[in-house]
Amino acid sequence: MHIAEGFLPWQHAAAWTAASAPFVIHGVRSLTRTVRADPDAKLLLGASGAFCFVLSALKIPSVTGSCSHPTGTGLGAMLFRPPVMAALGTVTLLFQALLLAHGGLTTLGANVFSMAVVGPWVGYGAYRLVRAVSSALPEMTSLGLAVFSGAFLASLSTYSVTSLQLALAFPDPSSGVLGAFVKFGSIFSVTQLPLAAIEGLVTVIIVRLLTTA
Amino acid sequence: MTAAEHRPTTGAATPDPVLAGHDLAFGYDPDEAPVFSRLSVEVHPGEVLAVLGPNGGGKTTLLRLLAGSLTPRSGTVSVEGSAVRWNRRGVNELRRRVQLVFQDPDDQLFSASVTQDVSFGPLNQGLDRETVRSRVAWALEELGITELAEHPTHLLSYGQRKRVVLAGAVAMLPSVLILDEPTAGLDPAGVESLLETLEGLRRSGTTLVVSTHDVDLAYRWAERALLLNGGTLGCGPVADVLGDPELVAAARLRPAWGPAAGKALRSVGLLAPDAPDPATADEVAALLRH
Amino acid sequence: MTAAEHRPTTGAATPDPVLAGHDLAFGYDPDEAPVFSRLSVEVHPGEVLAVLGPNGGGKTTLLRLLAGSLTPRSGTVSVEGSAVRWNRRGVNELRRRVQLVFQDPDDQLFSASVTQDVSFGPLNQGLDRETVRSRVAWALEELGITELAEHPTHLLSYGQRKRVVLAGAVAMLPSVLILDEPTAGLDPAGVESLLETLEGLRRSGTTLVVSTHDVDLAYRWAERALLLNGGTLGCGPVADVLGDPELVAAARLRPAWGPAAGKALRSVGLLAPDAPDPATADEVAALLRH
Amino acid sequence: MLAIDAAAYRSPWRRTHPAVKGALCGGLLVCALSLPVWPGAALTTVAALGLAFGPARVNPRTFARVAAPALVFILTGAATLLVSVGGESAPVAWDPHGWHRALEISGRASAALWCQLLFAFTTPLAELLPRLSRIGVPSALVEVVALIYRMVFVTLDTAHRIGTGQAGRLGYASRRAWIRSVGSLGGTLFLRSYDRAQRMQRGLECRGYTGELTVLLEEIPLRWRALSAAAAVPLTVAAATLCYGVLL
Repeated sequence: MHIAEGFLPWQHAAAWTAASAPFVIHGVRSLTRTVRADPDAKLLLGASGAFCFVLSALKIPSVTGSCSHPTGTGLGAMLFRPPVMAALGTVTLLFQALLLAHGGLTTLGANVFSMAVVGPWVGYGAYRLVRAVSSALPEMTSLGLAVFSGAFLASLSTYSVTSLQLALAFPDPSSGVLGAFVKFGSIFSVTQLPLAAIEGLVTVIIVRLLTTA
Repeated sequence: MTAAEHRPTTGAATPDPVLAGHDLAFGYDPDEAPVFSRLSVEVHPGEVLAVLGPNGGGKTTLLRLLAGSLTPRSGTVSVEGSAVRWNRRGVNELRRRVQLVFQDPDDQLFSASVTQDVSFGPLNQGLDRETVRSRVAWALEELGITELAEHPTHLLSYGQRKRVVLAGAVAMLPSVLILDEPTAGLDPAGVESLLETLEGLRRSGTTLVVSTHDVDLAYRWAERALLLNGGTLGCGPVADVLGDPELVAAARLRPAWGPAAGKALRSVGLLAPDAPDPATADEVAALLRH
Repeated sequence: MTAAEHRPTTGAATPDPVLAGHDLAFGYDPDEAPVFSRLSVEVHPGEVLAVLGPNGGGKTTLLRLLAGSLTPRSGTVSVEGSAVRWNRRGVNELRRRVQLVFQDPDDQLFSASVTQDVSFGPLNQGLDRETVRSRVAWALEELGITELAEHPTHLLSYGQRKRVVLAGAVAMLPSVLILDEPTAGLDPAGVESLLETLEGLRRSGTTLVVSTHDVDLAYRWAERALLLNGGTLGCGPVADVLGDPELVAAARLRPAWGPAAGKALRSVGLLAPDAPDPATADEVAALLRH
Repeated sequence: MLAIDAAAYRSPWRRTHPAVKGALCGGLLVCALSLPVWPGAALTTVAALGLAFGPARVNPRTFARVAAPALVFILTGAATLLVSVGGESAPVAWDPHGWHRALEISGRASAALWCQLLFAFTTPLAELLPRLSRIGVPSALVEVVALIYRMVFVTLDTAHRIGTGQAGRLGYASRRAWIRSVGSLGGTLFLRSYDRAQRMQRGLECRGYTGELTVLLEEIPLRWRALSAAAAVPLTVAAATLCYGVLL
């Protein structure tokens, strides 16, 4: 669920861009540092970025019988770490805006904040936490639980942030930002909660394939 | 191995087709001219139908239409006598009976191990684990790759991957197996060994539709050939279609040695007018010495 | 188009090789047996050398060694008389003179536009922008794809992408162009048109090394053939190497029609003992009628 | 494969310098966001759609198909403004001013969307990305982004083929099978991407690659007359809107 071009008032768009900027600049710095230390990493980063874009274009089933797309933020964070994901996620969102009209250019900052910053960090944090807590369990169970939580929570937090961004921009006349957050959140949660669970399952299958191959 | 023993049947009254396309039209881009329109084809039970033509001539498109992986703009596809309905259920019904194997095996391999990959189709058919297990074992046996069962797919050679993908299709027990350029990328020895395997499948009752550029191969293996270049150039017994130099040239193919040599040998009286064309260089040599 | 006009030169005193491998040994995995050891090969200026053999026989490995894309375990590669030193500078010197074009064009196309991509190699050679621009224009012209200059690479067909990659190598003006399976995936008409282009390159002085499975193609186009299956099975003029049924069988290849028909025709006295083998079915037919 | 991308290469404006199109579409975007919705957004809409379907010859059907998901987002988002929650009389109630706000936001956002699409439909990324280094983006990043662009198509193609293969084996016939299929598709794509990067490394090394992906950039002259003509459009929209405000 990308915020479309022009949907946020320009003050909000500018504020979210400013909020994302440090993360993206940090990500780009660590990316260029990696490339400078090892020029061979360039092609790998290119392939990884392409993977992130295509992953978010795959179709997954949704409750309504139609289909939707995974965010890929959790998997990206677990594979590439959140700082790199901030850079790759931004490129993915830019390409989505210009190649698919998913999300806009002025709203890029807001979308980056939810999908390339908060989602990856929450997913990565959840993954590390569950991994640590479940270390007593068999390896595959622990990994599966951690990956599911990471992907599920990354997806869910991404949509929560989007709802919050919309709520801040359009507070409810009687109940303010909180009421608007509940309003946007409940509209999206009908579709996004099951989608987050499906994305969690899909991610577990992906990681299982990657660990056995 | 050669199709000589099968050929006489093509002259007989044709049985009901197991798979047919009628007046098919298709284009990838709605704003552009279609790849073809009003294309019809019939596949008879138990035969090998070769589809030949240049790249971009519509071979792969036709195969994908017949296998339900593309929906025609107009026209019908019928399997075992009943027309396919282009809804989810109808297409899945078609896919149960007709399996398409792509040219590049990497397009169809996506599991960690050979057994997992081959069991993908049967599991999706909703079969119970025991049946799936025996289907997989049988398919691997049929393809001669039982020893690869536990191998990881990414360590297989190109030829082995081709066989695993074939096993994945065969495990679904289709009536018709459609193969897009099955011999592409294989070395000649690999081609021979694959043909033997496919011949085994055909003997056990599978109908085969095969696209290829190799006129010589089609000539010695298939019963009938369909020449395609944006539309049907010709369709019929291989000797008629591939023996016609003009048709072959129109399909931008290299003429087969067999018919050319056969024609020359007949013209000098070294071959009876009704005898079949030689299929290999050695047969030509034998006729000459004779 | 046919190599007939070039063939007489192969009998003459061989000139100094432009590229040579001597006693090469290589293995991908240090714990496993090498792909080959003590392999030697010479490439003469201006010739077409065909490298044939089964999949896994070491064709691609040899081509990569000769182009400096792999480092041999032992043995030497010499280009224009001087042995390559396996440091960065030496390898770069080799790559300036010897260009390898991979089988899959997507392994070498990295840029979104054709002109941008073709300019990559010449820019790496340190040429100034003006020279690069004229090199790119010339290479596109040579490959017959000038009209694609402004096209995005991802909207090109497979055959077009193959030509763009070739143009990228040609633009570097190598002495030797090494092509891994250049005709794989092309239809017969595409093969013919590519051969014409390559023949043009050869006429303008480029030496070609080409790997293929297609014995007939090697037979009618190359001067010399190297048969490879884990080691050299034979190397010499195509008529000698590919005309030897035992060698061809050892390399798991399908015998060429030409030598087989030639042998048969000679044995019945229709062809003089020293006349070249027929190259096409039509030539056989003409000889028979004659 | 991607409708916008394919259309951008066919666009008659393809050879126009990206800065010119940037000035035009960016300027209109600023109009849509900063001017009063009436008549600012309306005039922006007229200008953007008129240019798209007129001189830029964008196919309206493709344009509509691409715009649909964003429009759905805008309309659902705007629809939430029609109701208010947590009020004193009822937990959910019609907001009397909701209509006005919903209309305003959907008018503004859709006008902005047309500006974004006008730019995307006329500017191939291949001609935009290399120029980013001229405006100060680090060249290493520009090279990686250009590589991502190229590899997106190779990867999309792979994804499409594997997906078709899975569908042929009934991989999307049930929800369970669907999840299994997407999972193995995603994993396979990752492995393929990794493999592709390694093979490209080898392939480019043969072409003299030592870490820099330097290419010859096709020069597109930046014509000042074109730039000023492009800038004139948003300025006219802005002037007309402001005059309307002053006069009424």
